[in-house]
Amino acid sequence: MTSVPPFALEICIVCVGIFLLMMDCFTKLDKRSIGLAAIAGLLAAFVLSFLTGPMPSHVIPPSFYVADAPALFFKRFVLLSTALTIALALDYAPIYERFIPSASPQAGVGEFFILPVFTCAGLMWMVSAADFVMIFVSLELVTVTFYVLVASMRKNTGSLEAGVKYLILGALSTGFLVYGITWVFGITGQTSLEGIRQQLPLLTEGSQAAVLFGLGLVLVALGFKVAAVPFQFWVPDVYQGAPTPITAFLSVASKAAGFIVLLRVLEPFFTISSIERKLLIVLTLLAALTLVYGNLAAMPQTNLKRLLGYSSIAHAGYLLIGVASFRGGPSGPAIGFYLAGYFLMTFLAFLVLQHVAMASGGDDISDFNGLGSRSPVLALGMLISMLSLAGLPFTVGFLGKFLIFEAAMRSQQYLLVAIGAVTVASGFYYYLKVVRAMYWQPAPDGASSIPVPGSSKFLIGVFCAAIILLGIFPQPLIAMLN
Amino acid sequence: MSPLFCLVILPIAGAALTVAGTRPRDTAVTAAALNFLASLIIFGWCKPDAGYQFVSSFPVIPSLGIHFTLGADGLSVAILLLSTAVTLAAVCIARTPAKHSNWFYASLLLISAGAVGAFASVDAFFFYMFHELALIPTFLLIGIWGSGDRQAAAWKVTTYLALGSFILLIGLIGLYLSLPVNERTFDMRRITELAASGEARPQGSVYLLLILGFGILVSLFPFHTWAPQAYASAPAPAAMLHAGVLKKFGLYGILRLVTPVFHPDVAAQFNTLLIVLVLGNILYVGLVTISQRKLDLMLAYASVMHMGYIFLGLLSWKTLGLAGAALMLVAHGLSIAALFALSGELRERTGTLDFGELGGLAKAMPAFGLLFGFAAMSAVGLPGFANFAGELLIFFGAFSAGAPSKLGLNEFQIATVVALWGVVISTIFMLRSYRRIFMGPIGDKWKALPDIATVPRLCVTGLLVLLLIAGFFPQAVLNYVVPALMWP
Amino acid sequence: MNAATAPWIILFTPLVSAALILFFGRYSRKLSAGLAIGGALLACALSWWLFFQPGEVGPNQLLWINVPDVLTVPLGMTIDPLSRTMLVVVNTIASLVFIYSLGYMAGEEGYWRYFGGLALFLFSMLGIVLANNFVMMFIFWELVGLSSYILIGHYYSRPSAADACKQAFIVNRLGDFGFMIGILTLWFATGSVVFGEIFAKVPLLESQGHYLTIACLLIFCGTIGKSAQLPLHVWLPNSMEGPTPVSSLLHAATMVAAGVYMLARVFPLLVAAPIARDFIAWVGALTCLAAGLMATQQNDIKRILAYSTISQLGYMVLGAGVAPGPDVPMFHLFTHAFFKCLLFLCAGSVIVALHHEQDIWHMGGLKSKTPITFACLVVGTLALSGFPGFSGYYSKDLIIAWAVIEKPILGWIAVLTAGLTAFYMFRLLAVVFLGTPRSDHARHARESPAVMVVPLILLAIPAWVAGYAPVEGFFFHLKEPEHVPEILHYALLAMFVLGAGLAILLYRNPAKDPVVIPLFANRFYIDDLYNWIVKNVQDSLASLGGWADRWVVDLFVAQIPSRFTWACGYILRFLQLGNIQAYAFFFGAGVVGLIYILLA
Amino acid sequence: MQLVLFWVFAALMLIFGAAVVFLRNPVSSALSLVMSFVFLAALFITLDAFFIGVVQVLIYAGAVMVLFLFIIMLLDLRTEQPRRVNIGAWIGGAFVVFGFIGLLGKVLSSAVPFNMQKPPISNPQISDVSAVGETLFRQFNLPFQIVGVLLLVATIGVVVLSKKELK
Amino acid sequence: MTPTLGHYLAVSGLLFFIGLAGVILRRNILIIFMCLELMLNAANLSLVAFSRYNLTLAGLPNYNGQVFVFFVITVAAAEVAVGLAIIVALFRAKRTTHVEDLNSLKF
Repeated sequence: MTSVPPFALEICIVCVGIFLLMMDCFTKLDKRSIGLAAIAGLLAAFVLSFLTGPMPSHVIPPSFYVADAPALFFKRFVLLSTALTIALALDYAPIYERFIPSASPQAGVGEFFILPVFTCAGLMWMVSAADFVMIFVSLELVTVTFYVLVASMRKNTGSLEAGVKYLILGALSTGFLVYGITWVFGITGQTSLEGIRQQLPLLTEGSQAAVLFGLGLVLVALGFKVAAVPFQFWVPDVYQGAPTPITAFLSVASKAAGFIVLLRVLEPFFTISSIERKLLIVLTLLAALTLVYGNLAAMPQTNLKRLLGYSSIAHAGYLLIGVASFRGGPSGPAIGFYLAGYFLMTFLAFLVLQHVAMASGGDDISDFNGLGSRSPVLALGMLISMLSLAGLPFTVGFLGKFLIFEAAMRSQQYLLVAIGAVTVASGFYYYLKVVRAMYWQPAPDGASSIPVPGSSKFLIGVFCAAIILLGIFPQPLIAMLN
Repeated sequence: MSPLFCLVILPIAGAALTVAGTRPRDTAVTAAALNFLASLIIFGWCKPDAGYQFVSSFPVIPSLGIHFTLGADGLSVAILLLSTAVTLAAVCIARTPAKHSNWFYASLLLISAGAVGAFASVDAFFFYMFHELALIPTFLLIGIWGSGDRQAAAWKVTTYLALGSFILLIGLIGLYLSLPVNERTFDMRRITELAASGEARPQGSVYLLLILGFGILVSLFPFHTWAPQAYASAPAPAAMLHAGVLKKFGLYGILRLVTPVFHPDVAAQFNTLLIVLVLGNILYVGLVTISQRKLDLMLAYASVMHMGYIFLGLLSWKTLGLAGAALMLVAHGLSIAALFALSGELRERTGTLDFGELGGLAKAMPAFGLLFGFAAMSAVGLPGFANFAGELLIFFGAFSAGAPSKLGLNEFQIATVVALWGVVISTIFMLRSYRRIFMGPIGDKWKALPDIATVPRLCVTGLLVLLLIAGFFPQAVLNYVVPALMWP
Repeated sequence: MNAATAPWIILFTPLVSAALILFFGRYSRKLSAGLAIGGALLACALSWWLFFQPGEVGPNQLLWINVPDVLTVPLGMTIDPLSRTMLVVVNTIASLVFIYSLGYMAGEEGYWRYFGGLALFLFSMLGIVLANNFVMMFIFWELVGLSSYILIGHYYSRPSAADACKQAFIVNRLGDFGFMIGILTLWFATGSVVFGEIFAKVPLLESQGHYLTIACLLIFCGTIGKSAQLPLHVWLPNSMEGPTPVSSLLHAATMVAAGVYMLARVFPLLVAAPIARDFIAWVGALTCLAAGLMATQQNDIKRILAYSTISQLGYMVLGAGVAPGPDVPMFHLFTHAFFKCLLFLCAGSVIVALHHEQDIWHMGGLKSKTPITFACLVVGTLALSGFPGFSGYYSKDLIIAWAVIEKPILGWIAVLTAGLTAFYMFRLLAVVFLGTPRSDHARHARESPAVMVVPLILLAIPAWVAGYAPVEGFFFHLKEPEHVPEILHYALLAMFVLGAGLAILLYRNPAKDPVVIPLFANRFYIDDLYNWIVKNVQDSLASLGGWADRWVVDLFVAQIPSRFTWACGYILRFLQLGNIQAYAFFFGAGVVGLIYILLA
Repeated sequence: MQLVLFWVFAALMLIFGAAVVFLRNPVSSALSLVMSFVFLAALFITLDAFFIGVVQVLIYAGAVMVLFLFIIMLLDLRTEQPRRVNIGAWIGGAFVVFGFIGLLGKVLSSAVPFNMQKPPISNPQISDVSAVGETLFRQFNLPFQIVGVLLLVATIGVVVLSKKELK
Repeated sequence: MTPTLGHYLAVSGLLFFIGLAGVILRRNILIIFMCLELMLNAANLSLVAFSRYNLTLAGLPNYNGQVFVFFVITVAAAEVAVGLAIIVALFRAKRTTHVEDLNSLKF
């Protein structure tokens, strides 16, 4: 059986993107067909990803680009999440259209479907990157497209404000990233992670400090990407302001890619015990702060999109527990599983949120009042999503947390486990606030039932089933990660 | 496929069907009735001293030693029977609410499914998972269809139990990690074996985590404050299921995962502390119960108080105490379910459970008064009801527990004496409430109250008959239970 | 049928009646009464039959609880002279009272409840009599308490009755508290709960210092509660709120005597614990005296009899404390059962005749209107007061004689009480039957129906003759004390004459009580003390607990943590200022902090 | 000589850099930025990185700065009105900056090779343009491609964001 | 005397901090953006210095560093383009480039 080299996937995606641009430019097709074509292309690449063979080393040196199992897993992850983002965007297009200055109907909507494809390419490169240059460049590709996507609803000041905030803080973190890479490169003379791993044991104590300085700055930039406290400030604001599909995309794909890069970057440094010790402190602290801040600050929120922003920080905290739990054996699979679960439940939440927001004109929790009777399907979807986010058993969210905490206990991260326990309880509080609104509260006067298109119903069904099935039989996913 | 699977899947299927839109009450009653029948058959089928039976296993995360394993021994089938019986009673007694009636019945069935699944699980991981399944239905039941300050109660019980079960989860992980590296598993049978052979030596910290986790779930003092509020606010069937069945999860868990696993010396380090807590449950909560002015709160506190006895039996680490705890666990489940059923009925009729407003109701509702009297007497631990046999065994077990002390009485014996005083206390509050509600002159507005309807009457009678059978022939239950407690 | 199965039938017949009454009694009054009386008669017949079966009956038990090697609790029958006699007494009196109830309860509502309760009581009482081990005895001990609760609370709509039944149950449970600890201590030392096996280990127990003494005292707590000894006597007078037949059967003749029966049952233990016996004797004597004093100032006809019961029970307990064998107190129990039952039934007859009037100061001059009742009451009074030739004379004097020999102080207390007994009984007699009627009801009183009068007459006979030597020899094997001081008999006679004479003199025809002693009338204020304790100690503690649960425990384990968490969240969210510069600053500060830690 | 040049260039670069921050008029800031970059390019050249120096001048001074100025003109930004001084920001900024300087100083002082003199290049004849090119196109080919995509995306993005009316 | 690596790094560090200070202190988004450019360029200076001082085995500067500078410049240019576009869009919508006017999303 013939196999395609892994890097063909990215090429494929870029080609799809360019093809879509041409389509947008030179045909008068309905813009929705662009979105559908994009989804088709992404899904085709997803299928293709199962046909990939080993990496031919003569084309791209493995010190730049790795295509190991996690990388492949996350490529698929990214592909699917992009496809879903575009699916969400298809539903969101009418709203989007209202907030862009277009001369003709549907003008400018095409890019809304096409840019995520390029983001997807960037993300895919990111998860394969094994060299700081690669990391920097692919990360910037992702970031720059996100700047555009976040700010693209130009007539909506919220979107613009979010865009500016993301831009300034993103650029600031880029500055730190570059400066950090500079130092790591400067001391080790290497940009590839493999090269750095070889150089690290040779360092004197003084130069170790300099490497740590650089690494710290890189950590800051990646912490920004994954929304770790205290680099999370952009998250709630940007999530709230950005177009809903983009928020979902940001919170899932961008975070996932951030985490795999974080793991890859840290991995060589764990081999040096003096550095490892310090990293342990820093990671533990980051995880603890992130857990506490994300969960606690989410409690008083009333806007669901913003709440999901804080929730995203909170989940970053749990994932950081996984990152900080490297001592008891590899925690990568646990993180991968958690992210996969997070992907399912977050997308489901945004899917429902988007429909409710489109119907009721707002995305406050109070807009969900009485959803249980207004639209049982949406309510059920949201219910399952919230329960999974809260970490209730028989959902994938619980297993994710379980694996993370198992890893943490194995690594004797008892402090984080304790904080985790408390924050899980507070998590119940704010996720159940949504459930309460849906089922306890009466629907506002005059609220009619919300129509849900068949495709969305199908998606909700698939997501619910996946959340529960993977919550009971996670083995396929776990096997894929190992 | 294990017949237990059908026991677990029936209520879940029932819940799914009700949500999908079948006639909720009929579906729920059918599912509960079928489940009760099934558990009866399994109860008859089970050979008490043959260890786990009906075992079927399905690998879920083999790399972590997690399998979806169902199985039951004498102890499990006894508790399964309790669960399905209480479920049937609860579902039958439920009054179909106007709002979201399908969710109402689905929630009830889900709570039952959680409990049944937990009691039928051999794998500690699924044991835990099934219990948590009931959390959200409880939240919905209290929040949507509750009474009084239902919102606060729902929040409290949910976050509290979430926290408790999370502590428990951490304890379970700790237990898991204390097994030898290549033997790590969540299979309770294997864990017990490893502990018995000395290959696994779980530490005191794990013990404390497990006891604390289970303790919060069974409202161990001082972590009991969620319970009264929740039970008082919950609709009657929910309170029945939660107090009668679901809360037994923690005690059952201790019987399965703590007493057979930990070395007595490990446990002994914490005995004094835990005994103080248990006495807090019995004495302090007992006193608090006396001070209650409303029936629902009083019953809720009473159920918290009785947890103290069971805990005492568990702490004794003696077959006698454990057997007593197991028996009491079944008995308390039945009696508190009957009591909550009646208090719910009473609320439906009178609209109030305040002692000050009620009085002399036995005049208007003699059958109701009689049933309530029976249930109250069972809660008081009167001979003839299984509660008495359970308490008796617990007292015997606890009195003979612990190391001999120079002072004459060791801590367990002192605790037993104090716990016996608790029997007096529970008599006081139960009889007081009976006096205030059913005795004395009847108020004018209650004179026309109709007596208890047929369905609830049959339900409560059924529960009481079970209690009486187990009370007259405790050995019948013990024959099932004791072999399960005789770990290698 | 043989001697082994008979006790089982005796025991469970009343239970079956009770269960049938519970399910079907509501539909027919006759059925309820019939079932109860039929059951009682069957049990009565069988117990007489059993009484004449010779010889020992071998092991005769089922295993109720059996946890191998640790605890075995059988349900077993003890068939020995003690239980045989007691069976006969209980069943005979019960049958009579059941029949009497037909008349007394005619027209009352809750017929099935009443007869169901009686049947349940009979079952429980027989269980105590037949039990061969402590746990079984405890089980029926509690069930007796339950039936007493049901029967006292028969008129539950009356607040006083409702309170009384509650109090009776709770006070009994107080006694049971000690009883159970006693059982536990005995089991802990001997590994068994069966009487025979424990008695076999008495030498072992004796070797353990005061262990046995303490155990016996704890066991005795059961008696204190059940037999209404000081200080737990308060429930018995209040229990008079129940229907009079109940008072006569439960609260005079049989149930309250269970405590004494139990002491007789465990006599081998008591013998080995002299200190405990001393204590028992003291409690008995003091109860005897105190109750006698209280009785002198009561105005309710049933309450007078209730205090008299307490006083007589005190005699029996005293007997258990001083006599060399269990037969001495049992003999008094035997005679007392008849005459006290008779007295109560007479009182009941009077009460019915006066349309449920119980205050003796509303009675008077009934001698001619209810002659049979009067005659029976006189028999009962003489028996109770220990008038020579009547049953009480033989049994009570025996106890007093033993007491004077073994514990002279207690003996003389008992003698004094005998005088008090005569005084208060003749007071009752004089006020109720002599003089002139003090109310309309009394003026128009008529004799009770035959169904009530016949049992009176039937009971009057044993009340008179039960103490005669042939009867006594038939049931008991008494050991007459030697070296009884001669003066004792004269003293007792003098006390009787003094008491009776004084009473007749004082109470021949006053309109109200010429003697007022508040201390006695208020029962030494013991009831008030209890009320005070319940109200001010227990209920205050409970309220404090209730307050603390909400404002301390809940505050610390739930409110404060959750509010604190929420507040933290509320404060933390304000870090999210919305201002880019602030974000940049926090970001920078985070970087500095992170690097600082890394480099530290 | 080199040291003198270094100090001159460095000082000017820093001064102009500081001017960017402290001048109120956006145009002056932009021009200071250009100047700062020019001296930065000069520093690059003192490090024998001629190609990078040239690129720096071309791209930054030539393209980026023009862009900045265009935008300033387009938006018609005036001199910033002196608003009330945000003391918090100043203290915070000072804290962060000096904290950072302290940390960097620590790294600089503790790390050994920092007092290292400039080593001679073994073969000064090799043109750094060709060397950079070699490295870029051979070794760093993939990132180069990605940057291409990045620029494409940026182009699209700019159109999406700034076109007055999308057609 | 030639300047040492330390000199270059110190100067570049100072430039970086000037940029950082500007980001924190200035209120005009455009200026903040310029300051961000300063920071990137400061990093570039360090990179070039490192590449010049840490020669490869062949005795040549480590051109990897210079290539990285090239990438940084390119990316920065792209970022500037997009960033300025956003600023223009913002100005069109809100007639302001002041950060303090951007505070509708908070808490």
